[in-house]
Amino acid sequence: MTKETLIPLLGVVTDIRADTPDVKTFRVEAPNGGKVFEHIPGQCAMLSIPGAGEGMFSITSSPTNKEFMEFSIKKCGKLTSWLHQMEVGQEIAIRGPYGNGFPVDTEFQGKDLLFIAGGIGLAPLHSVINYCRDNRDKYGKIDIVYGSRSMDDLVDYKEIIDEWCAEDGIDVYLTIDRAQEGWDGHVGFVPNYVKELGFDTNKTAVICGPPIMIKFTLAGLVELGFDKTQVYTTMELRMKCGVGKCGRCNIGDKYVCKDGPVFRCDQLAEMPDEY
Amino acid sequence: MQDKMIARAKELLRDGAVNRVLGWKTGEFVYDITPAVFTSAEELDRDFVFDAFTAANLSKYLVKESKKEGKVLAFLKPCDSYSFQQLIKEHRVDRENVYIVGIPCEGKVDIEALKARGISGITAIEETADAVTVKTVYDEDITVAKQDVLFERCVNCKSKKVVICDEMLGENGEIVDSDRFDAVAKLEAMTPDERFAFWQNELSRCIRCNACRNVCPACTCEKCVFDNVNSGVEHKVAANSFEESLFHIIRAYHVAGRCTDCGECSRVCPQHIPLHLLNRKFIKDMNELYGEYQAGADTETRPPLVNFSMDDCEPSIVYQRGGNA
Amino acid sequence: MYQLSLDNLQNFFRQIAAHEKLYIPTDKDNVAVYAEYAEGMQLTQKLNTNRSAKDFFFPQTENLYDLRMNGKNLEIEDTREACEDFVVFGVRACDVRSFAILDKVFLADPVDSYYKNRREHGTVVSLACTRPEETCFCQSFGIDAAAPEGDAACWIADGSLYIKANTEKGETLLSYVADLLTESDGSAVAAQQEKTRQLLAKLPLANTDFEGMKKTDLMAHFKSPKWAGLSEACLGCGTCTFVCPTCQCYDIREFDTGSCVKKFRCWDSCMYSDFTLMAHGNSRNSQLERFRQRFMHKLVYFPDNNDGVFGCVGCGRCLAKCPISMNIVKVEKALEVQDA
Amino acid sequence: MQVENKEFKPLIVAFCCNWCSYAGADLAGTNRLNYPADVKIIRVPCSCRVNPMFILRAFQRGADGVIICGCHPGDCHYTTGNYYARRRMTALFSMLDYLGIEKGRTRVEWVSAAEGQRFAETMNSFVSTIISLGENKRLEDLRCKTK
Repeated sequence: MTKETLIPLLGVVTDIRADTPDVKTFRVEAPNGGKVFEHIPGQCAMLSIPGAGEGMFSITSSPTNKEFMEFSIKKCGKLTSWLHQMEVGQEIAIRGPYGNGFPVDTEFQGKDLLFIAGGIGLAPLHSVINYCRDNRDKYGKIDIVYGSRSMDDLVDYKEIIDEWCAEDGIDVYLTIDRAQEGWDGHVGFVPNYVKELGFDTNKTAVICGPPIMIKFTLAGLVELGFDKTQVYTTMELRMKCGVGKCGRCNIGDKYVCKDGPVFRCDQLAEMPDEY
Repeated sequence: MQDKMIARAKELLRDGAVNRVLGWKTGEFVYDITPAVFTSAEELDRDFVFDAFTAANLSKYLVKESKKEGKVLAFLKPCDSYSFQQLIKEHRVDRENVYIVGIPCEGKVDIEALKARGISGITAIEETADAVTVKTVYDEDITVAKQDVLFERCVNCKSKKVVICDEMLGENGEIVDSDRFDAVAKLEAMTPDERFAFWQNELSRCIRCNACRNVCPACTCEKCVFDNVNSGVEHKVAANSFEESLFHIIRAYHVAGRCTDCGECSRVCPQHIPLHLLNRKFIKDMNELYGEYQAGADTETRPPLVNFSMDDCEPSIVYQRGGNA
Repeated sequence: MYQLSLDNLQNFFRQIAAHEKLYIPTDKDNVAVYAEYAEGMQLTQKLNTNRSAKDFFFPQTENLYDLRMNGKNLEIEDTREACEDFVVFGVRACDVRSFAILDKVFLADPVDSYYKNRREHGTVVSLACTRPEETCFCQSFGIDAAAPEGDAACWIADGSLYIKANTEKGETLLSYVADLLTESDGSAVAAQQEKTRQLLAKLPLANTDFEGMKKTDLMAHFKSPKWAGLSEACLGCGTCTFVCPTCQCYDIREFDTGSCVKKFRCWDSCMYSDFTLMAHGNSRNSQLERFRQRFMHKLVYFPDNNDGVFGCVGCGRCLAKCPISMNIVKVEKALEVQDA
Repeated sequence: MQVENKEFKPLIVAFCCNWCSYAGADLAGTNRLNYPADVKIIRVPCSCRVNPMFILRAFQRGADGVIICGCHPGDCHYTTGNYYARRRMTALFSMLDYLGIEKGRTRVEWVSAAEGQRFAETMNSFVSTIISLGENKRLEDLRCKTK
């Protein structure tokens, strides 16, 4: 972790990709090349720009990537608007990594994995999916269900089609909310699609997306016979310090920035409903 | 008076004229009284209190309470009635949802003033018409004249008259000739350097807890400029003397012409900053420059800062009078 | 234990101040405040300072670092100033214990270096209470106001100051004033402690028992119907938070000076409506939820994470300062009734 | 006693109403009338657009004096805006005076679109007042003065 917990390090934006009309992916490297710090899948970093503020973003690249980190960021506020305007070569302040990350080396090992994402919710899962692809022998079958409002809003569409779909042992199911021209795939909301697909219950599931989507997808999985201990999700809340001290992301006896953002759904059920 | 109030509240509840009662609730040690809503006769009998320590102005709660289902009974002291009437003027409360029982007030005792006399370890306080007797764990039995331990706002009471009510319990009082502007005049008579030193000392104690703002019955903005992240002044802390001044000037300015001088800001300040002296300065200025005006005294007249006259004085008058350059 | 005549108190302060910055509680504008010792400054007779002592280690505002942007280049500058050794004299037992609670937060991994730095440079000299107030309930948390902790502890009895070092820092402090001190058997202290403890037992809140909170589980407290009534009068100001010696939530903000952006941290209050406000919404929209968070944190969440230690020391400041007199004791009593 | 400081270059913020005073400033410019370059003009729709916060913020950001210029009373483009501004500024200036801020650091002047000469004279006189008052020390934010 950044040695001084509150003082950031410098990072340079070396590549910017426009994924969708409102999502861009930023590649960040240390000023002298290489990664600013190491991380595990599911962890976050605090990015800041003077004058625009500071915000917590999940690291979308896999830790197996040794050259850079990537962040897929949706434009929705002051800081993210600023980030969307910047150009390659921009230096930004970055500190982290924060959070617990996914249990990729423990609970996930040897399991069949089911990833379910909605919209920009793919960002935190992107890291763990690619980590699993890079350590293919450690995990069983991988299923990915991903949905978005429209075809244009599917983040990393090219990578999904060219790489994920092409790989053996990975099944990708895409869906969009409303039918549109040029789309011959599934149309409908993610929770319903998951129920239609009717997965085996011997899998470990990971959900990320808007709160409402998480809620209904979890209910759908439970309907299919999944136990809450088999389902993981990752949350976001207002955070300032990232190290469990400023008190902002405190829910029950947990701090989302330190004890989360990854929670198993049975843990969530025991926490006050304040997220 | 407390018994009369409870009896009347019970009657109104029983008759269905109101479905709840806004009043004051007893605490742990006589003086720590909390505003509360009562819904039953039992609650009233058990917890309702009205004594020398029921100082909180209940009007601000009516902004929210009057929007709820059914009619609420509110007991308003003279000060509170001014605040309430001002809120009516600003269309912040639904008058028809509030049943007001006016209650006379002879001033409230400031526990801090009692403690400033070295009284501590209070176990009981007994009240008579013009004195309070305090018992302490140090086996003391101290009697103090009420007049000596009243809140500043009560010492300089401007009016004992309830200006708006549906009924009055007890006899309504009259507007009082007060010396409330004397302290302001005293400051005005100082040199600017002295005034600057005075306010620096006072305002430097501010911890920016926002109690003065949040308690103020005139501060009813949905979103305060000091909470708005886009205002550029939303900082949560008075980092230096500039921000202290900024906050308190703007706070007082924003209620200028609407402040009824109820004194809640000074009452709640944990750092004992005489905030009412800022508000009173505005009131005094406007009285002198634009004619006597008492916010909350009626619902028709226009407050001085949303009004004008062709022959108003020029702002430079500020630098011409006083003569303490 | 050592003894020093109160006639020598100014010499005592003077000699300490010659070595390190010394802060003592003194009277200013009718209340007690900590102030840097200056010649002739008198120790307050009041029980405790208006504000808590947490400022010494966790100030209301502090600069973290500066950011300067020049085109695409960014410069990050650590602007913290070197911290000098300092002594805080006259800290009451409750406030001394509050430091242990703040330690649990700021010294837990990852360590907050800003806090740690101050903590290492500070020497805490406590002072036993002799005239507790009705708002005091430190005994509910196992704190003995007559035997305070701290690097060194002091008692004032029969015209003398008694002092005892508890740590190495305390010993160092005593070495500054060694020539003023004489050995004492501490019998005057023991007598005074006895008297204070009798007074403490007579306080109105003497029997407040927070342990009962632990009988009910977290979610039952969270879902208690009592919160609505308890929070209905809450104004949503930050008074309780800011006078509290153990409240530690903070905000990190920035101030644009025109030439650089200063990142600073400042106290924040979970009672404020924007505490959890995000671009897409707020997870605690009502004052009920915010009010509940503050007390749940102190009485349930904090003990859950810290071996049963409550996030309150019973200093009574919030009882005295809350504009509407709603406080942790009333909350505890209401929740307790629900359990019964 | 203020020591005359030849080095002192005051920073003056002038809020000028769009319809009269800003045009007056324009006229002063086209007529090549001199007034100090220390005056930074901010155009506002009407003098009553000036929120007291603007004035305080100007001081925070390093202004040594703030002047508000609007149409002459009775000539407001919006009929009555400047009448309200007159009361508001009177109240604010009085409060600043009450807090011990030097008299004269703030001013209100009415300047019409035809009064280029008056605009220049007003600015000259205000700048000299501020120079005699010296740097703004009582409403400054030290953070904004560090490099």
